[in-house]
Amino acid sequence: MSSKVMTMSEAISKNVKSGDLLFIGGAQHGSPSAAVHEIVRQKIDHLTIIALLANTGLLVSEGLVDTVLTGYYQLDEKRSYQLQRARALGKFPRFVEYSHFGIAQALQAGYMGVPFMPTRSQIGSDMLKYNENIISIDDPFGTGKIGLVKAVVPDVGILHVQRCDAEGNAQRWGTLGVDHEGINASKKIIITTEKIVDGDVIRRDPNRTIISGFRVNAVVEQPFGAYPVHLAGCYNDGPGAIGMMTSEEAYNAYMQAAVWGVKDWNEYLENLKKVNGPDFLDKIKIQNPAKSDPVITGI
Amino acid sequence: MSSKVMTMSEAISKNVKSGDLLFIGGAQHGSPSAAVHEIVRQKIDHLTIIALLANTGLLVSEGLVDTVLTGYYQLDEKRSYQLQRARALGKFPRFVEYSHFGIAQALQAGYMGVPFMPTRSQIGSDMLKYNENIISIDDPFGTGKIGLVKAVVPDVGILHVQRCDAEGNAQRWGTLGVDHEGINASKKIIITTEKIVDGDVIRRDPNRTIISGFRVNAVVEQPFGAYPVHLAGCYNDGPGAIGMMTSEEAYNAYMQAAVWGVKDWNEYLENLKKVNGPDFLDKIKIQNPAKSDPVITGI
Amino acid sequence: MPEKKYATDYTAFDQMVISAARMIKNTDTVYVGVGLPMQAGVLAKNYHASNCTIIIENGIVRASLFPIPRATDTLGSQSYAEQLSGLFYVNCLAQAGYITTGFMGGGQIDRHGNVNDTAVGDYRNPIHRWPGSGGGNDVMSFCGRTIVILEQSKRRFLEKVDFNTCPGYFDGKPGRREEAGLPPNTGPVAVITDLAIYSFEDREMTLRSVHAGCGVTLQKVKDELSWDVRIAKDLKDTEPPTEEEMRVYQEKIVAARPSFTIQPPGGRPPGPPAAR
Amino acid sequence: MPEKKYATDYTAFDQMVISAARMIKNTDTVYVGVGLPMQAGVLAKNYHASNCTIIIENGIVRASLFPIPRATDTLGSQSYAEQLSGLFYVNCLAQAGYITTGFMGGGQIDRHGNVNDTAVGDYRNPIHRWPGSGGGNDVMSFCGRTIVILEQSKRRFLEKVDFNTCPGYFDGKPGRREEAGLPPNTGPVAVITDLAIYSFEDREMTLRSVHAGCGVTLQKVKDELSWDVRIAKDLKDTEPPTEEEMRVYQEKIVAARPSFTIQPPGGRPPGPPAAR
Repeated sequence: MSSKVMTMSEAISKNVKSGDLLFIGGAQHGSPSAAVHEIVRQKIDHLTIIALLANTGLLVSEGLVDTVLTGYYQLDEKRSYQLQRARALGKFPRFVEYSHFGIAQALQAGYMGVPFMPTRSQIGSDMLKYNENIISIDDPFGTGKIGLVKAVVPDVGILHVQRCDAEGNAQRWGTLGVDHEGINASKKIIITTEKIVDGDVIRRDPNRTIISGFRVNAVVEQPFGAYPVHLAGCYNDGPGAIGMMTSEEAYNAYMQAAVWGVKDWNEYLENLKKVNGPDFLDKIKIQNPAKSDPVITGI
Repeated sequence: MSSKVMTMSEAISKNVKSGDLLFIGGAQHGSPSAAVHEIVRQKIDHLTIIALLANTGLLVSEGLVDTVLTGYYQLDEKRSYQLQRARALGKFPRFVEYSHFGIAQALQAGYMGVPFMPTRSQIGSDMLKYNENIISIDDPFGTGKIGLVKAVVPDVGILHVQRCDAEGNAQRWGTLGVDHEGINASKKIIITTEKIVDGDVIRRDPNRTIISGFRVNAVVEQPFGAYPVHLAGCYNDGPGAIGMMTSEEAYNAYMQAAVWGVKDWNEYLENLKKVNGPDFLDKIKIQNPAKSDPVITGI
Repeated sequence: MPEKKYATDYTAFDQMVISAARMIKNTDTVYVGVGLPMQAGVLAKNYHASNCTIIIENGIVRASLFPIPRATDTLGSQSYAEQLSGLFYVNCLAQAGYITTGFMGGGQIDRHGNVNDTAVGDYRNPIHRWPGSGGGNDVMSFCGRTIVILEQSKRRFLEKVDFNTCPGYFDGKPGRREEAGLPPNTGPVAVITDLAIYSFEDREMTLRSVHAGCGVTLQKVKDELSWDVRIAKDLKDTEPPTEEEMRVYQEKIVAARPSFTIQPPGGRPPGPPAAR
Repeated sequence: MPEKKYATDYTAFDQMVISAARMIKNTDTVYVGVGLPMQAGVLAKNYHASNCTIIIENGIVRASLFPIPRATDTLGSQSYAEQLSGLFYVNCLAQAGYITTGFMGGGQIDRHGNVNDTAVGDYRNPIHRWPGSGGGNDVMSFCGRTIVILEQSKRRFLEKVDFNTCPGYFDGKPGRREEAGLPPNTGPVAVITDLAIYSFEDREMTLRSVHAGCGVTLQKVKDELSWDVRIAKDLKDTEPPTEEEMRVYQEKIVAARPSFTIQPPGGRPPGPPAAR
């Protein structure tokens, strides 16, 4: 029954393959940082990634990415050590540019199982000249021009959540970015979770489930799995991310600390505490929690 | 600030007009029964209704409906006193037939602000021959045939919820039918609620909000507002609805009790208790409640 | 599972529900409509397929057991579900190909598995009207394997339905579903009646087994069909219910079967009308 | 509101933020991007428009006050919101016409209000690259009135942008937005810089007022534009900040303004780049 529960290493190696199209959740909120670092550790390459403000830059700088579908990406090479490094490796990715809503719509179409989503965004822009996944047609119902954004169906979706049961019934709250569309659009699904909870917790709040267990391939319990990104109800942003991308020296030091010099994310977290003090992670936990009133179901 | 809170009578008379296209929420669960009865009481006519298993039959039998957009409706006149009565009044409505998902998609397109939703449902059926709101086209991205369901944008949406604040921030749980799509697609919005709660209750569980206050025109506190339909966390189905539609006598008795002979829903409920015993409504309340674990937000 | 001992005291109706339940595998995700489909789903979940996931149209995804509901959406079928959402969400699961199995009833069915839930005769001037598609068209359009359960009679089993509400294989020629834009690898795979079980061979209803154990003959099956039905080379007697199946069926379905479905005025359960 | 007494000690930057905030009405629903748009939105909410609803791209709908966040999505901007959902939901609100006002920055802007957040020079071989649309295209495509806030310089204010990321009025001819399929009654209505305020007349940027109170001259404004700008007949000096505005601005924005935006590696705040 709980054969889905596994280590991060297993979850990634069993489900992510060279050449895959990846959805990585957590736009600006609760990115699956630990999972991304494990993909780097396993050097899974020729990826296409959907990068909507999630924590995916390391995949690019390590030369693992062929194509980035994005609405917003630091493309000024002078300011991006990540891009410089990808260039030096001969692995500068192709960027396919949408608006943010465009990415959300492409994933919505994937989640719905239809080939495109109609839109009024992007169709007034020059993006259409360079992105063949967005076109403008005459509305067959006669209302004039309408845009179509082609569906994206990720091979694998990775989402970090606050709670999930051993079967993969996953619950996430706070801002959802494109998490609902993206994870539901994905063929294979890896859930990383702050905590594996009893199924009864899920079943007493079923409206909060973002994806059901029958769709989920792997469940990984990983506290601070989004660090250094904030996660509602769990922790605030960590200080660790600042400045690491500005020089080769800082980059290499970070990579040694977070990937190459440790066997997994937990060892990285332990090392952070050794360096910064045992209360380092406690300090970013929620200080002024707000508790929701319970909702009632039952018969 | 709380000028949106009003009586059912005001909410309906201020927001529902003859000729309107109405979305009435609560497919099979938590229909806004009290609001529907008030529309009947005010005899607002020439309506188009989207009837997806919600409690809307009285509008038809009273001759108030010109058109029904539906996925499933008792169309055997021999078995439907409602239809017989509409026929006798010379007000037999036009029925426009979709599948259930078709209705959901039409409302989804309305909610999204696009002219249609692509679909693979209905396109294999004969429904397309008789419903011009569903067409089949060649996918411009070259994947073959794809259906398009035309958007529906209701003039007024009415939703019954478990809790809502005075500004109209409304929270609903249990099955949602087409409530999310339908209420978000609607231009004007009436929320009827079992209970008006403090805004703080809403803000400590913001992921549960189905529609925000800035979109809502009227808030009506109406306990047992969905009776005799069940509502998650509140009450089970009532026995009252059985058999009322089978004869003119039963129909007239019901209409006298629930509409013509009372000034509002609360008087109807009080009369139910007088007739059936003071614990009549208590008996359908949830007997074995399940409480959700609180979720934490905050900083 | 205990050794198979077959029951002796059962009806053709019991055989129909139990045969339908057997179509559900432990790994399936099953979209069930009201009535017989729901009974088959709940029976399977209580017997041999406890891990299957049940999808109910109004937004219910549940892996956990639940008592058979009076309608599809009740506090009982909602409560303690793994996920509650809406009709749009569960149909997107289906449209995107994540629902392996659909169970539905129907008004009429034809040789190529097309189902009519709309009108007998001309749509504009019908001899009889049913309530329409409900979720029937969605189930038949989307699910990997769709199983139709309905009581068999000559006037409901036709060479060609009067109105195609839920498309099977159209005229039976190859590729018709794909041409129409329906998802690949979908369509009806079985029809289960109170007389017999049919599969589809080359997109044509094909008699696989006759409910001989409750006295049904091949002739009776043929009498209740409007065309000269294709018969499988290895035509069999339907496997009767086992004693264990009958025990669970009696306990979980028959004893809990609603004697009368309470409905709100104007409200109706979803899905096509049960054949009656 | 207290009697108007104008401040004397303020910068052109202060004037820019405060003038932008004044564009927000108490009944508005405002889509704000990171940076100056967020500062203008939070100031308005703390001063004259306490009932306005603030929409933040990642799924935040809030009528309640909140401290100015370091980025758009923080625990502070999320917590105690009236509604949390996702990027798809808030953009549907916008696309369906329910967001009255959009606030955005930009890389370049042109005479007809088109904004470039993508590339300087040729897209395939650019002189400079910005991060791209983010939510900028969505805001400009959908919102009833869009207000662009950016610091003014000749190389950013062009006759025609190199790349049209966020469409204004295209070449300025009537009906171009509708022809392209953009929703009716949308488009840029104002550009607010550290030198001046512009509206759009006949779909062309038109100088309405100069920040004379902080020493800006009409010549300076013209020097930092690449075309011979249209000037309103009733050209005015920009209304300076009032003392009360400055007090609230100092307290709620300046004191709380993040000195350095902490970002996850690779992650970036949404919306177009702030002009700097």
